[in-house]
Amino acid sequence: MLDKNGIAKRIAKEVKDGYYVNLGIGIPTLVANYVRNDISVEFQSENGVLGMGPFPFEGQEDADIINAGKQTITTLPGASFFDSATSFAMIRGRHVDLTILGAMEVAENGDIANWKIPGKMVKGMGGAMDLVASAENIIVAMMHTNRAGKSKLLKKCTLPLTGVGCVKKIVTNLAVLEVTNEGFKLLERAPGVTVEVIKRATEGRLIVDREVPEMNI
Amino acid sequence: MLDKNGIAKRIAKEVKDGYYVNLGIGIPTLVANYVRNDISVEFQSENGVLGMGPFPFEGQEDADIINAGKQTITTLPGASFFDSATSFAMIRGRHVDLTILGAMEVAENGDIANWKIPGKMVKGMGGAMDLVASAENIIVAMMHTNRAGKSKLLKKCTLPLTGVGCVKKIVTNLAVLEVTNEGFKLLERAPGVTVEVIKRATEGRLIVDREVPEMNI
Amino acid sequence: MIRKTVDNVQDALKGVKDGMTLMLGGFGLCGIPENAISELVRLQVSGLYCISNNAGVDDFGLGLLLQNKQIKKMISSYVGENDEFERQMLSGELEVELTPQGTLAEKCRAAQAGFPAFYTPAGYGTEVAEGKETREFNGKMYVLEKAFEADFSFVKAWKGDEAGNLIFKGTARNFNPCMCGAAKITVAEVEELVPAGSLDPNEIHVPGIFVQRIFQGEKYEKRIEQRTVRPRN
Amino acid sequence: MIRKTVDNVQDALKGVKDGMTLMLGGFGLCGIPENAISELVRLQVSGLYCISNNAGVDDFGLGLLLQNKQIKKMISSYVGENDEFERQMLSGELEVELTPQGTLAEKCRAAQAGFPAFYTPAGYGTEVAEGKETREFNGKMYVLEKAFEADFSFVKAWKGDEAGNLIFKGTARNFNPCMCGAAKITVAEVEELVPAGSLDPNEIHVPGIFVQRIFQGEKYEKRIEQRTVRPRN
Repeated sequence: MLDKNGIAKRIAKEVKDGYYVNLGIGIPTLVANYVRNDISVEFQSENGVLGMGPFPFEGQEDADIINAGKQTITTLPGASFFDSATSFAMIRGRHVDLTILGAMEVAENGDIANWKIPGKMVKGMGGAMDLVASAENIIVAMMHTNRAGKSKLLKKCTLPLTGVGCVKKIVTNLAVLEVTNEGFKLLERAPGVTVEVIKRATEGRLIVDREVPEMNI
Repeated sequence: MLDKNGIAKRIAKEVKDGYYVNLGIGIPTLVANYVRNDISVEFQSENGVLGMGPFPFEGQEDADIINAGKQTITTLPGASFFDSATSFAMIRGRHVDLTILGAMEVAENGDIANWKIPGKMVKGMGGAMDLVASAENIIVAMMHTNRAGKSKLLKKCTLPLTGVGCVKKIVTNLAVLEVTNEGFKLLERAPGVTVEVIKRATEGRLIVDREVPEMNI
Repeated sequence: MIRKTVDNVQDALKGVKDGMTLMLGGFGLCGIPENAISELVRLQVSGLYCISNNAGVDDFGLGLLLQNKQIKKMISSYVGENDEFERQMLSGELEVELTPQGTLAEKCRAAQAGFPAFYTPAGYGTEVAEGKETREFNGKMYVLEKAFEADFSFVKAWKGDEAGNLIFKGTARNFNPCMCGAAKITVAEVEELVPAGSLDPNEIHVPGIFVQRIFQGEKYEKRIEQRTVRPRN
Repeated sequence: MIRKTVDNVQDALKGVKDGMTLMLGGFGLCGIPENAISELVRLQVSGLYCISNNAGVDDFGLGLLLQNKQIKKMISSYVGENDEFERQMLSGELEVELTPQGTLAEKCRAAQAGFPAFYTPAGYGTEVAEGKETREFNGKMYVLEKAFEADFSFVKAWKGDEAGNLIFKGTARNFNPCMCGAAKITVAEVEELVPAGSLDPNEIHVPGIFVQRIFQGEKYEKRIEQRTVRPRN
């Protein structure tokens, strides 16, 4: 079973040379720490920066240079700043190659819910609806089940949707799954996790059509 | 009767302090020469410059700084360069206060034709269709009649239209006219031109509802 | 050159009235029109409709207007870093219209550029699209979204000149450029106001034609919401 | 940093084939991709659909492709500073689709930004709107125009860096920024190619994400179409 860093580490393997990547808040943010050093990747933040670098050294924070999580950041050589309309032109126009974000629920048809729980304070969708409606390559990073132990991989989402039929891949603490026309196809197991455990934790249709290898992270 | 410079001189009086102005090719270009010195005006050219100045001194031409007529120009303090989409955001978004352009025909309902003569080589509308469809304040500068002596102020345009119901004012070699719901309202006569002469040169409905003063230019 | 300078924030906000729709630039607390917000507080205008990506924190940014109960409705993509916001929203005192961030930016840009409406894929199949027209283009579904209509737009830039030309710094640019010229009157506040001719015409982010009034802000606190650093070693 | 540099114009144009749709930046002869055009001539690709505001003059710019009969169709707002153009058009060898200039720019920007279509007032009630959907918003009529679909976009900038970031000079900017990222592959040629990190991230006009290939052009003639000067005195 993986922890959050494990999930981030596994997802980092999906990041290929030459990719522009948008990372959501939470586990996705950790992915940047595990991307191989020998490939070229640029991180986009929807508030208007491409080519984000690490956090600044203490004392070098600049209030005018933040990421979408409102954290102070730095930029790398080749970076650029731009306005919000241009930022979403990058996203909507499919210039960003990979979007990694968290979710509360994913359905077997690729629907995703990650912005609203009825009855609770709703903070908003931020850029998530633009990201999921536009990206060709969306990976969801999340725990397989919620705190109450209930599956987050469902036949149908119960929460208000963020986008429809858009999720392509899911990496959880238990498994790597692909969203196919037939349902969640199990691609890999987390170290030490059996197919049986994954089956029990998955409410939506799970397809196990071959020997499922253990992740190599 | 006015010559081209006279028309430009009369139109220059319509240019008010604080106006952003787009000048078409031909007589409209001459308007810049007659705008009062004590008011602030900025000229926009749709190829991407605001704050155009005079032509450069010989030897100071820069191939990268031209106007929409492809002429080498200079810029004044406060000028800016921008791309074509932004340029037409200025025009379509009604940030340009006054558009002055030439015409082959204007109809009594404000329709304008100035880009195409069937059977002749058609060069294109350039930015004219955007300008006339968007501007709130459009003045047409033209001769009252064509070379064959036929009126260019018509009941209905005969040539393919550039825009519908958009012209507000017309300044010709004979008169200043306003486009109203009832037709062309005669506001001023050119020096030495009688109402009778204007009537004969105007095919569309001409409204003469008061003593018509002579232009003061 | 058409001069856009006004002497101070009071002159810059002349004409702002109760019940108006305002656009305010910024992302989180980054690049927000601090001086205009302070003056809105001082003016005590109320019943405001505010278009802004976020709603500030309790004691800074739009949070100051919330504390003062001057806002009737927020149109934002992400809110609630702010207890008072949450209280007012849950009690029904405050209306909130949540809009996807890219749609929010483009509704501003559409207003600026004279487009009445546009089709975007964001929000299709979600409650954001409820009651809105949807349409297929090339096998993909889109939602028709309308341009904003606002009375004032308050933006904050780094440098500006007398002609209203603006230059932004870093990610403090964000929504500010899209909001220029997107309301009837655009008011820009800048950290440094320079004479016309001081800025390179190639380097201007927003041409002055989109700005009606410009002034140099008295003071910028530029509060940091999430100070994150890494150790030196 | 994702490197976009290619060694030369030959590498930059790899994959260009007969019958493709190309976007070409520039206004008149100002800001045109001179080196890409020369290479298109050398490659002898034909049956091209060219989206470009103008069509060059007889012996420069797109006129060179016209002389060579490589263009099947021009999509432009203003053409015919060019005898060969006129001859081919009148003889029916060359198709021409005339589009209002602002619509042309926005059809590029829509393709870049992922908008399938937009409503513009330009051309309403004229032959440009024939066969197109029209619609009223707030009492004004608009025409629905579709985003362009192109294979290659050739743009010319002043400076660029290895990451594909671009900066333009003067009015040579024109259509170039709108065409970046508006085709499947965007090829930028620049007068000066600098290492990543040499350009101020605040001063970049087009972020490198919109550019797939960049190279330094060997030579720029930058011909002036209408040399106009005033006397010194």
